[in-house]
Amino acid sequence: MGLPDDYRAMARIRRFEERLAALKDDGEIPGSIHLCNGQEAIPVGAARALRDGDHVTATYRGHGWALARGVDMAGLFAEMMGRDSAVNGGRAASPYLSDPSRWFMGENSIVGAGVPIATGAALTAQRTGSGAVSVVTIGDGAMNQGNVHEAINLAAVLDLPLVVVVENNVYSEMSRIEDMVRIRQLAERAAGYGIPGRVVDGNDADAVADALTEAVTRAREGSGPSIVEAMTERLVGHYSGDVQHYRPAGEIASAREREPLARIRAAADAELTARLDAVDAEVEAEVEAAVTAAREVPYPDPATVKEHVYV
Amino acid sequence: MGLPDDYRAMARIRRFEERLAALKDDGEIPGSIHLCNGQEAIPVGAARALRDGDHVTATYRGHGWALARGVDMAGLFAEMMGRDSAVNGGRAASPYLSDPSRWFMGENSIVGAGVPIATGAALTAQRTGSGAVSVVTIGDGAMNQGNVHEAINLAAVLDLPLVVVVENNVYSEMSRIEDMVRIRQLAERAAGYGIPGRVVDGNDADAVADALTEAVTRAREGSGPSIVEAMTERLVGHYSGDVQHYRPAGEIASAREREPLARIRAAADAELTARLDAVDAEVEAEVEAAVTAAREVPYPDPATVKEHVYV
Amino acid sequence: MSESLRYIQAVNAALTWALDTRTDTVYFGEDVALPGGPFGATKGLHKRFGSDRIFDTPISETGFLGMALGSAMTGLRPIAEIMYADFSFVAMDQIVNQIATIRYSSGGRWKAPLVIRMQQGYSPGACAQHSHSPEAYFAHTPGLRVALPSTPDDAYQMLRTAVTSDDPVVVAEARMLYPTKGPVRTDAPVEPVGGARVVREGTDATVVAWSRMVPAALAAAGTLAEEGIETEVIDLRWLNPLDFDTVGASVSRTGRLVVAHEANLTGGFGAEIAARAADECFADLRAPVARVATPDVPMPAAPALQKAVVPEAAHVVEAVRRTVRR
Amino acid sequence: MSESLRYIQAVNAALTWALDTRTDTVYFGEDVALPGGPFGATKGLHKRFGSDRIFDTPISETGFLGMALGSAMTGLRPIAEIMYADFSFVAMDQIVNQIATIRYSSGGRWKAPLVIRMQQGYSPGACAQHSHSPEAYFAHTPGLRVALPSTPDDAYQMLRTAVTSDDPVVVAEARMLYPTKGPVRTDAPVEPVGGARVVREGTDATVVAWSRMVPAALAAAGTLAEEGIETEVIDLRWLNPLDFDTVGASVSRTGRLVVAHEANLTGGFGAEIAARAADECFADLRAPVARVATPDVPMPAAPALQKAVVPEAAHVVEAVRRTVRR
Ligand SMILES: Cc1ncc(C[n+]2csc(CCOP(=O)(O)OP(=O)(O)O)c2C)c(N)n1
Ligand SMILES: Cc1ncc(C[n+]2csc(CCOP(=O)(O)OP(=O)(O)O)c2C)c(N)n1
Ligand SMILES: [Mg+2]
Ligand SMILES: [Mg+2]
Repeated sequence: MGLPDDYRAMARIRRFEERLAALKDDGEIPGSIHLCNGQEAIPVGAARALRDGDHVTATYRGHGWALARGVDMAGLFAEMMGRDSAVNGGRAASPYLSDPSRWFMGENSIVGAGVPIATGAALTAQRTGSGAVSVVTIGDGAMNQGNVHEAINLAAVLDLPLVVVVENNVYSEMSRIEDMVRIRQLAERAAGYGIPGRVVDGNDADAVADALTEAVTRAREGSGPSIVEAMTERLVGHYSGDVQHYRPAGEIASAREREPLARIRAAADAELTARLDAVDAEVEAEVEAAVTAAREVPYPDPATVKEHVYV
Repeated sequence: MGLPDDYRAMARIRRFEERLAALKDDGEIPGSIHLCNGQEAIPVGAARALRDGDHVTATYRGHGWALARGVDMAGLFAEMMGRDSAVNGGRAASPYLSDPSRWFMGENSIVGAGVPIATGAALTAQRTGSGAVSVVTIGDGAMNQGNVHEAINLAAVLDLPLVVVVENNVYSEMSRIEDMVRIRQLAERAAGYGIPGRVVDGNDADAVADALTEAVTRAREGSGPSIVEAMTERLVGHYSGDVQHYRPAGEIASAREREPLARIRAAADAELTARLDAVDAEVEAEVEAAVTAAREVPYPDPATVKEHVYV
Repeated sequence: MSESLRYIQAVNAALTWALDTRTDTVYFGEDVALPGGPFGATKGLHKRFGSDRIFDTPISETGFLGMALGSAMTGLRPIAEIMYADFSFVAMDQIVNQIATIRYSSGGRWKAPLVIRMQQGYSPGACAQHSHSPEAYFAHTPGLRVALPSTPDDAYQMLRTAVTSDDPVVVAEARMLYPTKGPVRTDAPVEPVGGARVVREGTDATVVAWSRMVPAALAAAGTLAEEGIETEVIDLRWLNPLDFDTVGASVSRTGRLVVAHEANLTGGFGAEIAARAADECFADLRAPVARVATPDVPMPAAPALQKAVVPEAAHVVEAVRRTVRR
Repeated sequence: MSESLRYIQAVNAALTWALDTRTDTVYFGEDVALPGGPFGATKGLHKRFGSDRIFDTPISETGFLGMALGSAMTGLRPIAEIMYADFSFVAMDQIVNQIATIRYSSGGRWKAPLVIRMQQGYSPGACAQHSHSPEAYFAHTPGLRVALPSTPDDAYQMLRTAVTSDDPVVVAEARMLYPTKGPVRTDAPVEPVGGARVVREGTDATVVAWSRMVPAALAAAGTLAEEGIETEVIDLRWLNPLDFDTVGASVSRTGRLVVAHEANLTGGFGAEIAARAADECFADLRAPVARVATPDVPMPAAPALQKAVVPEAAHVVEAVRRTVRR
């Protein structure tokens, strides 16, 4: 692992999101989208700590997690285009998609609701002795939702193999986290559940991988859940169409210097730069091919609309 | 304050609950009742830190708080008898009664639900500059309910004059708190909200009064909420009819040595003992008079059943 | 073979059957394991099946209903207990936005074979927060199956059906019926989901009821028979799937319909039955469709007031009389 | 005097009026203060009224709806915003067990003059968790007033009414109607709670609708008129208090009833209207009562699928035709 694999994995996510934004502007994406530009190092670093069979539960900002865990890129585009994709047949779209074949429990567009669900995947792992771990990612603002509190304590009491990743990107929609809690780091809450809490640089895939490996190993060994708070920044709006009038001047510009891809680029010598350029070109081609393939996917047949309400 | 006033205040509660249990056995109380025998020092100590206009929100186990805050004893008996009491006209009964004239926001029979409501009383105090404080009491088990988490953080962020009293009586219904959290003291969670948390001997009215005075003063000064965890023990079942098969042999017996009234009795010299005996006699008379008065209250008129759904 | 059991014992028997015959089941909730449940529904289960299969949770309904969903999605068959139906409101998001939705929204890629067991209804002296009959909220939520057993046998059969269903099922029992005793076919094959039942045949009027109102409706039918009014009583049993065919067929014979439930009148599921009849049975109806329900008030605690609002057999008798006279 | 405003601007105007004329009002919710709300409903309010009167909360709906209740009980007149109606499910306990109940259960000793403002309904591409129309859950909960404005003027008038009401009011706006423009009587006196409105007179059939289905019903009436079918359209406006008199009077003239709403069919509030008609208007009804609603599926995100389930004017046209032909 490590470079340039991580770079490629992150570039895939970045390019996917950028392309998605363009498709949205072109009217090819019906619903609203929540992009993770700038946060790519978190799913990519986390993925390094995971293996097949480990479940991931995410939020509406979960495209990066889906890609990092191997969900088909063309399928994701097609799903978000409202087409009859192999992912969820167009029923879920951008904020609620899932893929059992990649153990991707799904995004969720109810803040915090994924944590109790992820706790359930951890329960299954524990009761069946599968050795699997359940990772759930939420945002900073979600830490103030009751469902997260209940689920983390529940997982702690039952020693469930759960890892809660808090992607602290400073904002919940248009509000700053410092206005929503009276603590410095959200990981401080771990002590209140009697579990480990750790803060990492969420723009450094290696740091994320290390923290997740520690937390995942602990969970696999049956020592219970933990919280990893990954500090990062949003390079784009909360959702498509967010004009970000609430962000101080220069904030995004300076964030661009700290974001994971720019960092690698900044530290790269000529030889590496050349390799990264090559990776970018390949990623660009992969993404374009995925968009082309997605456009081939037909729209869902209205006659099927009542299917799948029940088994 | 202090002895024998506290003794009297606690004895009133104890005797009230004992008499209530007897009335329940005699079939005079229709619904189930949740008694606070053994926990009397908490409301009594807390009341010393409060003044008129300060709101109190409690749980179904809140008879002691109602009495400590001056709600009419006969009215409470009548309410629980299902009579047309001046308290709530028989609509609330034992687990959900309230009295605005005594700033008693009410009990609540949904675990934790009183904390958000108490936060609202604190908001009013803050916005109107009334200088009032809002005190809410919950049990140990309630700390795992999402509503409590959300409300405490909300109060912390808004610097609301709220004091959360956690009556840790070891059990939530039939489950031990040590099986429901992975921490030693529930007050440890205060740090996760960036507010003070303190543990006190809940069987010592002076200790409770001191802790509450500190927390209430802080709140009144605009420095925000805090948590006071009062350690205590239930001398009776969770509710009327709880046979307590789940409690280890001898647990209640040893608790009887630590409970607030027994303590004072144990430390009392002959002179004090005589005074306390006199207090007991007066309390006994007061409670009997209240029961008699309550029995005079008619049952509610069925014709009024649809009144008060709306203003 | 059939045993005579109380309703609550039938629940216990069904849960024993579930944990015994289906190794993928787990049972959790508050005070269910060591204590055996506040009503004894899980008595003896922990002793027999151990902490791997049945365990106590913190007071975190949202947390453990979400846990039920996630474990059902990944291979378990959880049965989660909500002690009182009233407490389902603290976990409504997991029920409505998560449990009911995941299968459809994923395009059928996940299933959620789980049971949410609860008990509902008023009881003398219980306050508004312990008296709800929330079945209409669940029946208005596509993706959920909704079962309301009214007899010990159905408490057993329908709960077993719920456990074997691959869809999420809310089983709402009737607390007031827990002491009632009746024959339970403990060796019957597991029934498929759904199906209303004609529990008394009659020619003059159809009464559709569920849960506690079924015995009330049967008692009413007895009284009415003495007056020469033959009432057909249908135990709806399942609100989802809704077996309206059985209702329609009955109304086509009787021409008169009364719906009875304990939940508040306005927006109660009785409205759905009446609405279907007003559409599908229009030609057959010979009288206005009557509803018997608790009027639109939160449940008062005082029995003197409860008596003034809680529907009983007498209300059904009165409604059928009115309907037949038209 | 009347201004031409968009629906969302009318909401903003009503909130400005509330904070300006009632010093006891406070407004809170997520991203409502500095950001001005995700849809701009609270634009400019923080600048004008300051943090004492309008402030942002953490993502804690249960916490801040409970805060609304407690502050209303103690003298404030809070307006709490739930960003999407779908999120009300995370706070359902505070709505059903607390806010709706406190006045009754206390014997009238407390009141809860608060407003829960939300917006509801599907929109193209929105998933099931952002498309709910939960009005039936609220209308089945005694103690709550339920308002669903369908025009800019009602968005203004009904929200002002809600703010001045001494009972808790859920105001559920129609997100899809936010851009629609219309005259708003900004100087009209504040109306009392309740009241349905006949928005088009007709003799052949009555269509009862609310929220987004009102403009759809009016469009349908226009189409039907071309066929010589005169449709009376009633905007129900308030589900609680329910003004059935207006509905009944209309049905007594037309003899035919169609109810239209976007919420799922089964257990939707349309069932209540149909049930009342099947009882109170039985003698007047000359055809089966028809309901137009979203079939019983969670809302799919793909527009191609949404089009197959979301009710529009064409569905109303078709239902009225069927009804009139009978
Ligand atoms: C229960 C609930 N409340 C409110 C919302 C609206 N909402 C969607 S995303 C969001 C902000 C979440 O912030 P955070 O948890 O920090 O995640 P981020 O968007 O920054 O990744 C809010 C308030 C929601 N989806 N669910
Ligand atoms: C939301 C909710 N879940 C469950 C219950 C049932 N219940 C009533 S009291 C109780 C135990 C509460 O324990 P604790 O908070 O320690 O308070 P205590 O009874 O010990 O005073 C439970 C689970 C409830 N009333 N509300
Ligand atoms: Mg964030
Ligand atoms: Mg306790």
